[in-house]
Amino acid sequence: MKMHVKSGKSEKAVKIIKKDDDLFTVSINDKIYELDVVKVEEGVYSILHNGNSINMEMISIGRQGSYKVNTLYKSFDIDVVPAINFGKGGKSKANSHQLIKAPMPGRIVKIKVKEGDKVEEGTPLLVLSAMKMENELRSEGSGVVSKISIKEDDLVKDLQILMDIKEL
Amino acid sequence: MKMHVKSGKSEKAVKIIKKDDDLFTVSINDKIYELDVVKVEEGVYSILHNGNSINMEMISIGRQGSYKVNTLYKSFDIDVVPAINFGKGGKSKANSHQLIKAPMPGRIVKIKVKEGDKVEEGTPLLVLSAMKMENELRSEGSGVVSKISIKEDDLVKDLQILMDIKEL
Amino acid sequence: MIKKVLIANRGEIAVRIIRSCREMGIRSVAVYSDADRTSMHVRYADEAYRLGAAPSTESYLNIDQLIRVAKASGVDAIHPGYGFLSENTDFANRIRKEGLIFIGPSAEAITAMGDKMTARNLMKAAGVPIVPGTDQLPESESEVKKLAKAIGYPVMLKASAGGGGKGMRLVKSEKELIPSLLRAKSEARNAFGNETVYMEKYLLEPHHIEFQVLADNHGNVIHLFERECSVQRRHQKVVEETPSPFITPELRSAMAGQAIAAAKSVNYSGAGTVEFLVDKERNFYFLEMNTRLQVEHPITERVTGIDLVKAQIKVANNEVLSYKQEDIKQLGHAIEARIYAEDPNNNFIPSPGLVRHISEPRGLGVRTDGYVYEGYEIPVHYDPLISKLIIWSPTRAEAIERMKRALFEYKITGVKTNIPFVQSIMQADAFVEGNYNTHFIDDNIEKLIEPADNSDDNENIAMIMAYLDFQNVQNKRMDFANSKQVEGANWKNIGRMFRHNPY
Amino acid sequence: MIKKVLIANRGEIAVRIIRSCREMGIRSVAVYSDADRTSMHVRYADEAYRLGAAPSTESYLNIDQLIRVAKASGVDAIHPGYGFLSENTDFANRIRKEGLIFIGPSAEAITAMGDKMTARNLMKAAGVPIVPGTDQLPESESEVKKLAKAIGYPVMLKASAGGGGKGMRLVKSEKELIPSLLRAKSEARNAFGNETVYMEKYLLEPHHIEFQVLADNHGNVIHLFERECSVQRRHQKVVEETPSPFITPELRSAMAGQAIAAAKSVNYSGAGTVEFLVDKERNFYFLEMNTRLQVEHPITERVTGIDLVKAQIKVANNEVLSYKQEDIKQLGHAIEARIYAEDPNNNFIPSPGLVRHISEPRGLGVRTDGYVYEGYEIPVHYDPLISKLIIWSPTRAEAIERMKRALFEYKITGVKTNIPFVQSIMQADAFVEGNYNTHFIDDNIEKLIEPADNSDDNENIAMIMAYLDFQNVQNKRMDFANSKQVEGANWKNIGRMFRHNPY
Repeated sequence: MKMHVKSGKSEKAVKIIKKDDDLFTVSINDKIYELDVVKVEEGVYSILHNGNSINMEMISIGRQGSYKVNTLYKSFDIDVVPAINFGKGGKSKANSHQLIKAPMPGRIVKIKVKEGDKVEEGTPLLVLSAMKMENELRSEGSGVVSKISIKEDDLVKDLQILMDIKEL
Repeated sequence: MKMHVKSGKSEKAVKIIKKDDDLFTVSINDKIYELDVVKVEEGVYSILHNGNSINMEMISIGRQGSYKVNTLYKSFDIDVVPAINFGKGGKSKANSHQLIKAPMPGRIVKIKVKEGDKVEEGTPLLVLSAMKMENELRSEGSGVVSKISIKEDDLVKDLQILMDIKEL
Repeated sequence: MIKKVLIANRGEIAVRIIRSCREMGIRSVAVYSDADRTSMHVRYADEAYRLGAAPSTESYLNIDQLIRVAKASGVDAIHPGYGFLSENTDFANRIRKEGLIFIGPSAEAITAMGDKMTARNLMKAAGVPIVPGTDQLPESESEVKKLAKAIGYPVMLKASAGGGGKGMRLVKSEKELIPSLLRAKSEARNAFGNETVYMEKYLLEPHHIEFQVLADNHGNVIHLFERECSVQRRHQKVVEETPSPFITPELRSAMAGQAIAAAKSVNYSGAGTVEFLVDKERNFYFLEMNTRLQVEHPITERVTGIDLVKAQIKVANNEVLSYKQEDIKQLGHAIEARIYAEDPNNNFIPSPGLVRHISEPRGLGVRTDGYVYEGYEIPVHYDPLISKLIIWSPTRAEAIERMKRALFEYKITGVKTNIPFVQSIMQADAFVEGNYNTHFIDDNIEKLIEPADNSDDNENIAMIMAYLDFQNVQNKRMDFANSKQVEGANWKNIGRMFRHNPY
Repeated sequence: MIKKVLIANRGEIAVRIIRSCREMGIRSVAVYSDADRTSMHVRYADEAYRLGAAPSTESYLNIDQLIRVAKASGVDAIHPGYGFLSENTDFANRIRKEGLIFIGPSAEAITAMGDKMTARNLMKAAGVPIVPGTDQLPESESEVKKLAKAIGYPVMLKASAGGGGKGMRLVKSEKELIPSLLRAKSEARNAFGNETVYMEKYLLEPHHIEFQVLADNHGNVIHLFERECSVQRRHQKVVEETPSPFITPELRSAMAGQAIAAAKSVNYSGAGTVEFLVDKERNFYFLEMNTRLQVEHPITERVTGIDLVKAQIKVANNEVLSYKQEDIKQLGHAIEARIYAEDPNNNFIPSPGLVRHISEPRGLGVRTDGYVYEGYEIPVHYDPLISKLIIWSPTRAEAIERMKRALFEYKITGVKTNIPFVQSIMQADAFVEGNYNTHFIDDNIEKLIEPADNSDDNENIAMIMAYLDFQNVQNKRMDFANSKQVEGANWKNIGRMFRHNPY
């Protein structure tokens, strides 16, 4: 299956042209790279490109094909996607939901709404605390709280879904 | 199945009496230990025993149930064995073989015998080199070289079997 | 003689204190909350005992439980570290009442320095300069206005019992004064149960410069020079250095003298820090005294060679200071960067979680004091400080280059850290020139959080790597994934990817 | 001005040199053999190029290939590190012929110091004391006997081209003399193609003490004090310290003067080391000069504050030394322990292989210079030195305590190391008292390799742990095994074993 790779807003076609032991010849769109790639630690690769020594740490996040790639001072959020999606880009908006996700891991200090409540843009939904810092999460639009997936004092993970708000 | 544990020459019966989350009550022969055990890193355990904080690194070697356990300045070679073996101890000596094993990982510099050769106690068998240090391995008894499993310039692992000498 | 110490703390400072205990042959007792059973201080101590549930109030702030563990484990002394109960008078008193040694100053010194107005008045009496300002503000609004006018705008309103910025208000003109005063009083009442508010001159382009002092129980007080702590974000220090690039030898000597006077005024004992504000004309004013070990104490250790934790323990043993002022030299230059688990690109929100991979910087002139390790889950309950990187070199310029090199080597994945942010600080002109004050981060925030330039190549290669890894997983070529766990892995296969060509 | 350097080496020294390059803004080029593609110096350098197959002769000793890479990558200079080609005259000459800078002394200085008898004669001429002995031995056996008698038994026979103990023979009495001479000559002929042998007095209870010198191309030569290197096993140094606990200030000053004289006699340039033997009466004799960076250079860096690699590069840039002799101070005490991958309990056989887990010591006064990491496979082809642990403290006694603390923290599993052996050295009376000579390890070997006392409890608990782990595997309760790999592992489950009770 032909695959594309997305980094932020850019989406490119990647193809392996040749592989000789550790040496990969790869095209990305029209550009060709010769890379000497070895895995040196769990999730850490050493790459030589035209002699330049590059280290990349790859963290697989969530679904298969989603990566955070760290290199010198910079990190990229990268998705490998089937080529058939090429050009489509944006997310499906068929159902108008607002999913409230945790911006950081933490503890739910206070839930300020209950299921069935109507909310407006800016309505405080809950307070999340981590490492002595409190964060109030507010609704980004108006709607009805259709589901609350957490309760007070729960520990939540980064990006965990906390509430679902059905937009009206 | 009842299991025993061997460390060097000592062999003891181990039994878990109680387990409450991380807290294990275990008997070893007649002695009883209450241990708070958590795994903190791959192969590394933190153990609290009467408040004493003990760190143990466990390396599984070769067959299941064989461990090297490192603790402060000391390391133990430990085998978990079925209780049925209790008391037997020594190795089976039915076939009189002398297995020549590599005492360290390294490169085979020279093989000084060939299959079929008769050897005496002290006959040089091969030279193994690692890290600029050369080691000559000699026969510990007399016999016939029945199998040579390596060739010159081979890289060998620690404890890899290099030769088999059939004792006469 | 202290033979066994309980460390009433966690994280890097607990580990750091245990290190000095170990070097002194003193047995260490760690305590832990339920969130910290796997924490490094528990693993590193000689003994470790549970305190209670994860919230600090049930564990590290639980005085009864701490005393119970101290008694049961038979320690002679308790070291409070910083934060938690380190400046709590009740804790210090209780420890002494139980016949144990509190490694720190007297409860009276803690109390005196804990209340800002009390401390101001003490300093005034001792002849230590304080920021021009008032005593408790009068009820009369016109009186307050008159006082503000005399000081000159802008002025700061501060709660006497204050801390953490609560009950503080900056007032720029007379029309803001009374509304701000009312809000400050209300905040102070709510936060501290005490609405006492006073007024100070607001200093322009101030530097935060502090002096380390060390005093024994026999009347000897020395200083160990200053620390420049003006690289702050929301009153939280990020980078500290010594010597300060801002102060002159004359100013250093004058400030050091006042720091010692401040310590003597409360019969101080042990290690303490006298904080000053220095304005752009190099006038200096007493800000507060921290009656405990400071987070940034390692830069002082590096330029003086003195182990401050050992010094604290010796004082607690009632020993006479083993050095005189003239023995203390400030050699070379030290810089500390605090490494926080936080996301500088997302408003610095905390980033607790699982540490997947960590490589620490090493080599000449590099010290790290941290506590996290690979596989450790940084809890959500406590401070985001995970490590301190301390650099030394004969010169400031070389120390900055070394810091950049060390930050280049420092890799932590799994959680976000401020390492790239500190790297930006080291490249900022104002910092490199040593020409910065407490507004430095705010004034330069956009440049500091902007990611470093990267070639297209790096992004392309990152994309290719994601693709290769994805293909590899899809093709179930997992032969390299567990190389660490495989006993006697093949020589050649280690670190080799795609040994069996999946294409 | 040097802008780009090729490091013709591997392992910890390559990483250490790159660190200084990075701090100076110099681009670094690593080279590697097939066994070293995943080695740290390759990962850490800015650029990296393959040399050839694993054996040194095809890679790190391959001058043509090194020059080819140097030209192709466009470097200005080559740093040879230590070992490999660092004292090879041909290499130094070739580099200069190609218009590149060799970071080291002139080829003439290397040659002069490379031949032991030439060096002896040079030193004699320069007035530097040498061990009483002869020139090339005469053919006549009776003449040789007469010479030995004049020197006094025991005597040492040494090959002029010697190294690594080859062609050396200790002779205790006249009847051993001629047979030993014949064997020494034969060994020298076979090893070096040169059977020239000379004779030296054998010193009693000698100390190996060396002086670091630093010279520029403008006639300035300074010394950076001594290193006491008497803790040796088979002529391989294990622990080094500075200052030496053995020498007096007067002796130090006299030896330093002779070290500078030795360097001047060959117009030395760059960093070099003059090695002396000092007998029990504190007579000292020139042993040899190493015309390169020494493994143990970090202890000198720590007590003087000077980065020796940077100093080498500056000299190679033709700069004038930036410090005078009187600027150099020896502050506090530094000790280095060499960490080898070897098995002290099994005749110190090398222990290459896969590094499974590593925890490095940290904190105040601790530096490590290593190159291995978790998952790295230490190759069989090169030196077993994997790290150097360098400790500093104001006093020797505290430095020993700190070293013990750091060794306690230092954990490497997968390969065997001499960490417990070094720990024993730190506890040996003779070492603690600073009362030891080059026989120290041999004289104390049984005590040193005896494992530390351990309670029965530790063995019992180790047995229990093996049992628990085994049960866990048997019951396929692997839910905790991959906690690192699992995204968003459950808070509470991290580090928890047997979450589902298998009993």
